[in-house]
Amino acid sequence: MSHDGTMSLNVEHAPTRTLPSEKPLRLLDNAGHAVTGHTTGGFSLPDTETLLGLYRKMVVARRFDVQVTALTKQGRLATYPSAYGQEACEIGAVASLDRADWLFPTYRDSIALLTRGIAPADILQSFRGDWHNGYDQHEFRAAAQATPLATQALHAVGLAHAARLRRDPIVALTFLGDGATSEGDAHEAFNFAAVWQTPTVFIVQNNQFAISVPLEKQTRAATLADKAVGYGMPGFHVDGNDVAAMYAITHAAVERARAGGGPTLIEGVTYRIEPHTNSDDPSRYRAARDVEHWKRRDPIERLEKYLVSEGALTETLRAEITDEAEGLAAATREVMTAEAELDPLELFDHVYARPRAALAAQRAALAAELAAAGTHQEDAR
Amino acid sequence: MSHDGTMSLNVEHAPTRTLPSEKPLRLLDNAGHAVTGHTTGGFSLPDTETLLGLYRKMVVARRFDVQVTALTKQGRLATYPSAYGQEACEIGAVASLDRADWLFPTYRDSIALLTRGIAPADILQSFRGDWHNGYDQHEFRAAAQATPLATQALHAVGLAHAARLRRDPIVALTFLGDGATSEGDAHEAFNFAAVWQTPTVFIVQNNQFAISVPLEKQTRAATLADKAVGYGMPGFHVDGNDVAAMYAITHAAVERARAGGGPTLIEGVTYRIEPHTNSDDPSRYRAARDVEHWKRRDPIERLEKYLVSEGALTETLRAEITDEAEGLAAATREVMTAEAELDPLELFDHVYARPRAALAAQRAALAAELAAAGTHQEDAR
Amino acid sequence: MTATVTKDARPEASAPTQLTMAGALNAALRDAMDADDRVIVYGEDVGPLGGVFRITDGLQAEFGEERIWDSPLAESGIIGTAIGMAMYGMRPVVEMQFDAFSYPAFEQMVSHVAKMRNRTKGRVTLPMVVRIPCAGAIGGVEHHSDSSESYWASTPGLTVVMPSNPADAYSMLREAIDSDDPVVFMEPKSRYWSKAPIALPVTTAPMDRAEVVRTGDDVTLLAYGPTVRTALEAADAAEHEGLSIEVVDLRTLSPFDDETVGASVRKTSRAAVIHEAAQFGGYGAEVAARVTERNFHHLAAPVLRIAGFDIPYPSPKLEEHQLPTPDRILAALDTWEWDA
Amino acid sequence: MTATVTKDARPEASAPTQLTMAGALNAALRDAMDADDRVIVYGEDVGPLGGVFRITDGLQAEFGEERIWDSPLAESGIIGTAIGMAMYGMRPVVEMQFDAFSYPAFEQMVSHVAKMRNRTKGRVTLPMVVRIPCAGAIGGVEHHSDSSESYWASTPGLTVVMPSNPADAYSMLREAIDSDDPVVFMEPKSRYWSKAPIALPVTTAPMDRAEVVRTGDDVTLLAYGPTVRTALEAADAAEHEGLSIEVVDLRTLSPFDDETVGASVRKTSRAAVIHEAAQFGGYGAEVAARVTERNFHHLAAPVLRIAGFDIPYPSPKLEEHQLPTPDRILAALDTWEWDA
Ligand SMILES: Cc1ncc(C[n+]2csc(CCOP(=O)(O)OP(=O)(O)O)c2C)c(N)n1
Ligand SMILES: Cc1ncc(C[n+]2csc(CCOP(=O)(O)OP(=O)(O)O)c2C)c(N)n1
Ligand SMILES: [Mg+2]
Ligand SMILES: [Mg+2]
Repeated sequence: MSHDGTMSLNVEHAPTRTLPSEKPLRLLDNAGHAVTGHTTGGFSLPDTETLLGLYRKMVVARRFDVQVTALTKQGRLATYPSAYGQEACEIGAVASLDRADWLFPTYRDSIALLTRGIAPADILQSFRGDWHNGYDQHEFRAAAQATPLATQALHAVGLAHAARLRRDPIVALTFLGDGATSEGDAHEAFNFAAVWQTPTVFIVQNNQFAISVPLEKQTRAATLADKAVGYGMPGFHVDGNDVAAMYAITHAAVERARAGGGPTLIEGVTYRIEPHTNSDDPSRYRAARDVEHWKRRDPIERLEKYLVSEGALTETLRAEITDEAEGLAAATREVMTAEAELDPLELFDHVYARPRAALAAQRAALAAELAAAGTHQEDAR
Repeated sequence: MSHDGTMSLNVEHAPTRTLPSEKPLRLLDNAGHAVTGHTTGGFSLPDTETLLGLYRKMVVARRFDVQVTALTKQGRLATYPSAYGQEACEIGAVASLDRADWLFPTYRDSIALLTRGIAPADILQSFRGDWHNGYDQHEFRAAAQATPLATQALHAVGLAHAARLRRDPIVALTFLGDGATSEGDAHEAFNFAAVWQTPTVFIVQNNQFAISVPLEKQTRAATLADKAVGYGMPGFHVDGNDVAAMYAITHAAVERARAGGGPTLIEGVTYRIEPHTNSDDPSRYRAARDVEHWKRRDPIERLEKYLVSEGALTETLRAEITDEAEGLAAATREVMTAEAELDPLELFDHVYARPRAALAAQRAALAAELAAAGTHQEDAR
Repeated sequence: MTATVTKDARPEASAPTQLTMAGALNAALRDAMDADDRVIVYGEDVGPLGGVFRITDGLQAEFGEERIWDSPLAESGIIGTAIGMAMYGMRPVVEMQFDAFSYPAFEQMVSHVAKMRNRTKGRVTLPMVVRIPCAGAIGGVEHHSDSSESYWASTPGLTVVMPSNPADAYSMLREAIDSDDPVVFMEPKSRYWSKAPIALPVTTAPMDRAEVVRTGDDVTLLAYGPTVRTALEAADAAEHEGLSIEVVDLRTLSPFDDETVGASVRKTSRAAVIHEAAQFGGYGAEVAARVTERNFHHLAAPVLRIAGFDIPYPSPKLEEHQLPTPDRILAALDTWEWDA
Repeated sequence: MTATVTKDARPEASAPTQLTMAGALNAALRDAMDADDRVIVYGEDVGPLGGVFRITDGLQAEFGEERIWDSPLAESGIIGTAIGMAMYGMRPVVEMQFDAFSYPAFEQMVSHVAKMRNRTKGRVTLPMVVRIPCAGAIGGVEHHSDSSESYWASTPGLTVVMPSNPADAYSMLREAIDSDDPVVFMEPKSRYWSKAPIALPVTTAPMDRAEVVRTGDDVTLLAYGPTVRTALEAADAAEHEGLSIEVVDLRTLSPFDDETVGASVRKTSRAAVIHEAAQFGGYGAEVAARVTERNFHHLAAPVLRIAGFDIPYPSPKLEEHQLPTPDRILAALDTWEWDA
């Protein structure tokens, strides 16, 4: 927004033309010490209250993720792509959004949706196999978890542009994997956002793998953030296991976007600790010691060390957070253990807004089939 | 190739991580003076003989282009996308290839095909409406002129990679328009080439327009060459009306690629003087004075001034070149005025390598129809 | 989202004037933009140029660059961003320049546009229109004359329409823009310059109805888009030979109007479907299959398909051989006793 | 281009062993790579992982990274580069991970793969194979169970095959790789783990022939890929009820084997086509249309289509309702007297 609070659609900046720092920006090092100097990129450590809030969210998210992975192994879900180890990216990014801002997540980003306030059962409806999307996108301002890679980035750009045309000061943030940056749609999204100067923030979660394919088979760029300059937008190369940096930098990008300053590309360098999904076998393509290496760079432990050293994370608080996390895990177990009631006839009800005779006939045929099999009440309609 | 002449598939360079010069590189300025200093990018002016050769090719190409535009206005062609004013890009790039190298052109690049030695009638077969592609791609190592934008760039990458796998030291060069860089396929081509380190040279002819859409609605990047760094490949921002620069820089990129050094992105800044095609109406979207401005930056005149000032372009030589150009124009008029003989039944003959009964039946049906109409000899088969 | 202006009333009807289909489409866009400020238009060259077929002529001058603008040159980008705009509450009307240039957007169309409403149990609808100047017969060079309708029509979740005349073009485009479902709006290029007298705004039959555009007793010709005129010409010619042909303009390819078509076919007991696209797997296959399923015992002969050959669309000088012509239709009708 | 090694002889036949379709495909790739060093394999996760369905298991270890490798994650890139490789003289065999993830490559498939040979009057052929693990019934979440065959089959220039059993999987993949035409090779995921005793290398009927896999007198079921087993199960069950069902495995969707199918239909005078894909505009429409065109007067009833509903593919817990089952086939046969 300009000084008088109105948003201009014709912000004319000189295009950004610098390369991101080759060393990932960070505000907390792996030992939990605040960092100074140029690796901060000029960003400053969020205040302790903010960090405590992020810590709480990360702990809760981690517990949720672990719980869902366990439920998946027990066969309660068809699949679950875990974000274990990526909590700093997920939470740091999503916590920087306002309630009215939009999130465009992928299948990997269930914990971002959790942080956004969506109920576990609704997030997991698709992975449980009940229906393709289970939450109210408009209520939570969160799009369906996208499976076709990079496609959602364009939706985020379109929505952001529509908002801008309406002088509605919201921002759309989207997650992309390192692998997804190779898709044509990622390119088109970056370009449309930059040309139209839409309020969009792209978070590339570089977790080093696209299923089995490592980063070096995906790009030859020094950093994925290097792509930004080719679109004339700012790019940041960030330590994705440092939630302080992820939050500070995303927050700055979000507010810049909100003010009419256009899109930003942020690469968070992190690691996918778990298999791609439960049906993956990482032993075929990576060494267990690489995983161990990254486990020693755990984003939650890092922040915890800092908060403990600052005296901010008391035992009481820790217990409270554990309680919250365990409560959520228990609730998740409960809802995911109960079978959802599904009505097969609903398969026909949402395909079109305008009813179709041929579809009504097919619906009736299924209803008759179900009635004959005695598995369904004959439909009243 | 490495020192002993064998090509290694695992050339390990540090990824290139510098931005191209924001000022386009040039070796000759608009007045035809040799340039010194950092705008040369360290490249040196080709020798006079080379420049004379380029001059000859440009003059001939221009004459051809003008002739074809005239024939199109007379209705001899269905359409013709002119490259008037882009001769430095077209010829500078394509002249740097060896006979065994491959060219992947677009609809805009007829004069590059001419320079490659293909007969006018064969180049123009598609624009005349006779058949979709009229030359022997393998003989001339030139792919069909691509219409679906940016798609051919991937073909160039694939072919180059295949050659590399065979230790065949050839290079594939492809042209792209400024508009085409927005397509997902451009991105995927750049990325595959960089990751696989294929011997591919991408020439982006930035002629400022995609039909009616000006560059600033296509990208917010400072230069299109800025995209290269996001793929970890070298990018060059070049004065596309300076054939000396286009030739020198493309030649260096071609030889680097041949030696196993991977792909290069070269942006030639030029201007589309003519309408997009004969059916376009540029008065709707650009001012005549912009065209005039660029006409005063004519690539042929620039080189001519230099060659005359060097005493290299004698009147005899000029006359000889004019003769050659006029001869070609006359020959082009002649072949394009004669109607080609087309056999409608050939429509069925090349769809599949393996014959299909259903298609044979359709062929027979058309043959019968033609016979009934008396327009075709009953087919003997 | 801030309030939007939606004018309820359509502009008052004018006196009939000769209007081309291109003109009717242009008027429909203008009136729709005027009536509802959520309607936005973008694509390649739709701004100052007015589109390569001039369908958006003058609209940018009238509505400004925030309502209609040139996007970067990327079709997946156009469809993908339109999805986001529709999610926000806009009613984007985007243009794909030719059938073949919609293919880069295929994933966005099939995996998102078609599926969004179902995926979200109707919580997210996508009121968007994808305009595609379609089919051939304009002497276009390679890739400019594809017929893509079967790709869209066979994708559940999409509504696919193709007007054949200026009045339908106007009315159906207005209806498509007003629809809460995403609509693939196919415009037969070769008919852009065909004229008819219309008083705007005109409202024709609803988008999901086929129409009997000529009555007859002996045969039903099922046509859509460019082949409606061809069918009518064939019917006129056949009349001289004593053959009475009924012509049905399908208008909407998905959904299919089984009722109107069935009634006609049961009356004539013979049907032929006519399209430019290649026969194999073309839209005519669905027409033939469902007409037969529903009316088998009324049919005196199999449903005939008069369609393009199973080859890539030919170059301009050869395209006449690929296109269904009145002669070809009449010849096919002549030899209808197959395989007896 | 430098000389290539093409071994003429296929490996010697082994004793029959139980082989899954996945195993047969893996063996076919191995043998093809062994026989001809122009055969190269790439795609997403085909290297060390061996593909998400393990079809390329062990091949990178055996042939090295210059023969089989993981590409960047971009399907248009995969198909587009394969075109270039085929132009050079390679025989690329590339994998699209699921039907829906081939859609980003749609333009390369339709505008280039399908058209290259025709465009160049046969001077440039594209001997490439696009493998697509296809269809549903494996409990896959959204976008993992599409049936894309009608998109490819309706595109002139493509050859589209779908084996239903391990022996055909081996033989047809070898044939597809040897073919000078580009082949879309669709692998029914739900049948990957079905077994049969085979002695490799096995050569079954050529790629363009359908096969009668069960003889019967009363009805012909036309099935392909995953529905062949379903049809056979239905036939077994029907036998108890005194209904004699003939099952034809279409094997190749484009071209269609009119001869084999016609002979069967003329014998039984009734035919039903069975597929997972939505009915409207599905491949069954072409089957029904052409079988009817060619055999109208032999048919006692319209060709029946037993197919998915016209909806996006359901979520795992509801997919059973979308799939044709033996029960649904039998029920449909029971109520065959329509519209009399
Ligand atoms: C267009 C498309 N192609 C392929 C796939 C199959 N697939 C699902 S996830 C995945 C890897 C994605 O890697 P990345 O983008 O790095 O995200 P991550 O899973 O690591 O979070 C692939 C290939 C897909 N979902 N969409
Ligand atoms: C995929 C695709 N979309 C749209 C078109 C239609 N089209 C043909 S040329 C053109 C403009 C291309 O501009 P640019 O890439 O700058 O090349 P130039 O014509 O200026 O040489 C457009 C939009 C196309 N050929 N292919
Ligand atoms: Mg990843
Ligand atoms: Mg251009």
